[in-house]
Amino acid sequence: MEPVATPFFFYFLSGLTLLSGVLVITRKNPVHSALALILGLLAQAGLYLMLYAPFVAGVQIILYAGGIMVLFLFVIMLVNIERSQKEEQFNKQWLVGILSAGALGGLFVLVYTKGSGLFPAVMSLPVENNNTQQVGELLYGQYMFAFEIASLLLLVAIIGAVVMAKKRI
Amino acid sequence: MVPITTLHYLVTAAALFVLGVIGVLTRRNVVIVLMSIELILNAVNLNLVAFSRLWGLHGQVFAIFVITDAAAEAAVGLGILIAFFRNKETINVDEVDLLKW
Amino acid sequence: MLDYITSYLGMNTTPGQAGNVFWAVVYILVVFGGVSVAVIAMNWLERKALAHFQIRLGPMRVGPHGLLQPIADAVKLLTKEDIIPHEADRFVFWIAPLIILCASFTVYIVIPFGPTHAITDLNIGILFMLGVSSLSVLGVVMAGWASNSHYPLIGSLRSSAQMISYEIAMGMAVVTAILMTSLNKSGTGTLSMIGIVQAQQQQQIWFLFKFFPLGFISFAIFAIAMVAETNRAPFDLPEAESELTAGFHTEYSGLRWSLFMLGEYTAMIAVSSIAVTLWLGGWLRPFPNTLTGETWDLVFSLIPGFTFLGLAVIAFIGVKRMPKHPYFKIQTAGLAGFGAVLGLIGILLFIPPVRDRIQDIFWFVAKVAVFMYLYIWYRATFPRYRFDQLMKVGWKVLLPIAIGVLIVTAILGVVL
Amino acid sequence: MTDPTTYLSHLELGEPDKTFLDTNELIINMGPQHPATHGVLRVILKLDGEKVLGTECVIGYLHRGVEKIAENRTYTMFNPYVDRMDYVAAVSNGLGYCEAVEKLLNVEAPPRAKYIRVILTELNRLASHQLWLGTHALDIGAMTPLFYTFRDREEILKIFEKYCGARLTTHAFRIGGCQYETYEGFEQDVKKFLDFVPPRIDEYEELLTTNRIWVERTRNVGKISAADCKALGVTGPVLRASGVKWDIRKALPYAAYPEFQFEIPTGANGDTYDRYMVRMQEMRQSLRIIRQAVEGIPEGPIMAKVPKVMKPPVGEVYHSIEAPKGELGYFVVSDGSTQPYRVRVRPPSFVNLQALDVMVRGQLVADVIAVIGTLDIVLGEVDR
Repeated sequence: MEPVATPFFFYFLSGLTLLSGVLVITRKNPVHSALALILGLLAQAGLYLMLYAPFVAGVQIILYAGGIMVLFLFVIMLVNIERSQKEEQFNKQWLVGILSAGALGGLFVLVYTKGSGLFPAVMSLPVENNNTQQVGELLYGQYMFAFEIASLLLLVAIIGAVVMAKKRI
Repeated sequence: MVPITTLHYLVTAAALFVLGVIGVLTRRNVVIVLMSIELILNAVNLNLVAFSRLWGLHGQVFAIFVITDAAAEAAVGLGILIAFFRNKETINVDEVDLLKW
Repeated sequence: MLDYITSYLGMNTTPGQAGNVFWAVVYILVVFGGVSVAVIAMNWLERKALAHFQIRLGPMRVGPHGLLQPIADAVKLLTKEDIIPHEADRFVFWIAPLIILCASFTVYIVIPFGPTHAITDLNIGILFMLGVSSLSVLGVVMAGWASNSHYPLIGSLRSSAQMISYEIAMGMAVVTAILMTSLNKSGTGTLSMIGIVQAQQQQQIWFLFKFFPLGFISFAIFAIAMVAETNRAPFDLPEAESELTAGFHTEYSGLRWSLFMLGEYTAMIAVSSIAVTLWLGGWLRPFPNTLTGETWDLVFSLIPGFTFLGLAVIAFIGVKRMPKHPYFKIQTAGLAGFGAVLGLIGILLFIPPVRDRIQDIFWFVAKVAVFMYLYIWYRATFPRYRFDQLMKVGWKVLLPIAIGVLIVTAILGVVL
Repeated sequence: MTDPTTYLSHLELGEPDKTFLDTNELIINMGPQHPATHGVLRVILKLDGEKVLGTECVIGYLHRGVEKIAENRTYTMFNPYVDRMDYVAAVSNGLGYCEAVEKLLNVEAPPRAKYIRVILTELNRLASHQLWLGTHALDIGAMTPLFYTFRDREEILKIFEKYCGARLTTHAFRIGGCQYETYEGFEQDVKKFLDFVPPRIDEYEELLTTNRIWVERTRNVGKISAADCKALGVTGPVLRASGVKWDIRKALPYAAYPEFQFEIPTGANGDTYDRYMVRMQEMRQSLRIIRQAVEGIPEGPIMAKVPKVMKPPVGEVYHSIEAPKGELGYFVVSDGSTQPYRVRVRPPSFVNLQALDVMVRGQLVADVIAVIGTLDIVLGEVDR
């Protein structure tokens, strides 16, 4: 499938991603933040599709937007947000935080301007048709051990979350 | 129009990363801090997938691992948040100033 | 431009794959229009069928046999006052039904109505479907939260917990079916919706009957989970009207409420389509391997036309049985007209080129229609589960069985 | 606007059980406008998540002062009013009142009247149970039985209509007997009905009794022990489902009941399922009684000798009957004038409703609905 209007979709989706990022960190109401984050995640799934990574895009939607965000919304509903909205939204060291983040951004700019030659201008076109199969082969072949560790991590996370959230076990 | 290269994606990811860092460093609400961490992880993912266009699918595999990690992190983080809220009736990070209560 | 439009006609792929934007847009419009009509028809059918289960007549007044009732309802809902509770979060309240609607409509992008009759054929089709349909949970959660009221909040908590729990069992059942696609010579399966149906064609068996009873069990798990997923009876406790008045959409009215309903029915059709694609051979006609040959092909290709002619005959019988009273003149004429249209469609479907193109779609829709009828049947028969029982069924019954079936299928796939 | 919490002040509500994802305690108002509270009952629920910590019934939305009205009417004039209490079982109400006043007057209805009374009352019990079954099933989510029961209840109402001209608030009996002789073909109609109904009852049972979801929704839900029942004064099927064999038709026989063979169905666990089974069996027993009555109906007068102007001797009387919902008692005090000095009704629904709190504590919200349904309350009778 030949991509259609790549620049337009790229700017559209990455603009959406960044806009939602800005909204996430500026909204007072966490629910609105979460909504913005969902939008951003979906836009990012679109970017993955443009990068010929359909499987990652699918996982992004199903896990991130479908799973993790529901968890977030659940928690937001359970804790009292009425009060936290009236409070001060930013902490005392916000200036330091922004400065250091700005420094980080400066570093990025430096790296990408100096090192732009490192990245080939023309992107290779990996075959899209069996992307899932290839990812699967890598996951269950070369990265088998990491994969198993990841599943162990998830198990630990499940137990940890239950222990944390449950008062009496 | 300039053709879209890897660098474009990297710049987007970098900007997203910086946004996430700002969120983590300046917000008080734990939920939003956690969401900012998700932003950071997503920026990393975008980078990984963009690189996988150049150097094979390993980047995508790593992106999947990162997503798994994010799920685990969110679950535990939100679990801690609930335990915290139950004890302190607040969800502000700068009020988490005790190691034990 | 004209070349661009006509160039697709000779191609043997979906417009999305061919990269033909014009035809993709046409397909999108056709599919969405078709789904909307199907929702309207389903609405009417549900009332009628439910009424007949319950020894009632159902809608009879608006149009012959209440055929225009859904339209009357739509007009009523559209003209109703749009109420947003004062204490509600306006933005979230406003966007929640849209999320549900978008999520359930977006799914149709990958549903294959025929080998070429899909908007596009994504490489990750089934993953995409599951992912996008799981997004509707967000709408439910947000609707309940934004209403700022107790009943919707409980309803939405229930419903999101339910949808997430059943998604897991559902996913496991789907994985079983996907695993079955890989049992060919090359050993590679597919996630593409069209690919899944083609795999069934290749293996000469619907996955429902594959490794009997494994395919059947995974199908049954999916069939149960999909009812829970769409919040229908007997799993309709999020909107259990006798307990929580109307669950997460208690505070909604008019247009927004109708969007929820539209989303629900659309999602019902969507998940039924998944079931049909994965287990019932999608667009393939019944008995493709026993009743083979030119003659049988011809016979089966005539069925769509005969079906419509049959419907037309039923309509004309209805005309005959209409009371001969001047008051019913318009209604009788309307019913006769409806029958004539059905008959005309039936005759149209006998024309060879139309016949060949349409029969895939016909079989697909017919199979989905069976599921739609099952939904109604469940609703008429079963009481409602309680929340803890529902969770128990999801986690302690369906999920272990689904995982067991998955493992056994994997082993069988390696052994055989 | 009152704060709903004030109602709960006297309930000893323990600390919420903090288990998973600690939610705040929720106080929700169920009713008076709620589809499952069978009228205008208002239940304030204190919830911990889905678990019920306590309930408080707020009644009186349908209060019409029936007992007070009685003090300003003559004995005969008050008779139609009692039909408006339990409007689902109006005939039973009338029977109780008429018999109470007859006791006060020291007259007895003639045998034929007694038989007619039994037939109509048992038909009414059947109608009441059918209505209960339909609405109870609807509350639990099964829509279809409602329409089936209403279809069959219609046949009973047709018999009532033919007999006395009214379907719901029948005013079928008079003090001292019956006003109307049975119409032509009454017995045939009843017999036809007796043949018509048993397969229909089987049909309801087919839909529900062995339905897994139904059993799971009702087994061990709203359990109440026999001791609790007795302490709270709960009567009727609710009591019998707890294993107490108490039926006023047998214990303190009235009308023509001593002459009929029938059994008192009882349950063992006192849960919702048992109450359902008890009522289903009661329907069958009612049919048995009606069959015996209609076959053995004697000839004779239908009205005892009662004075035109009733002036019962000074005194008081308590007479109770087994209404479909439990013990329906009338306490009538006479001061020798034409109007009762005081009429006090012991409505079964009102007394049974007290058991709600005992039955639902610690259960889930969905069970509250099931329990309200299984108590078979009629708000007209609760509030009077």
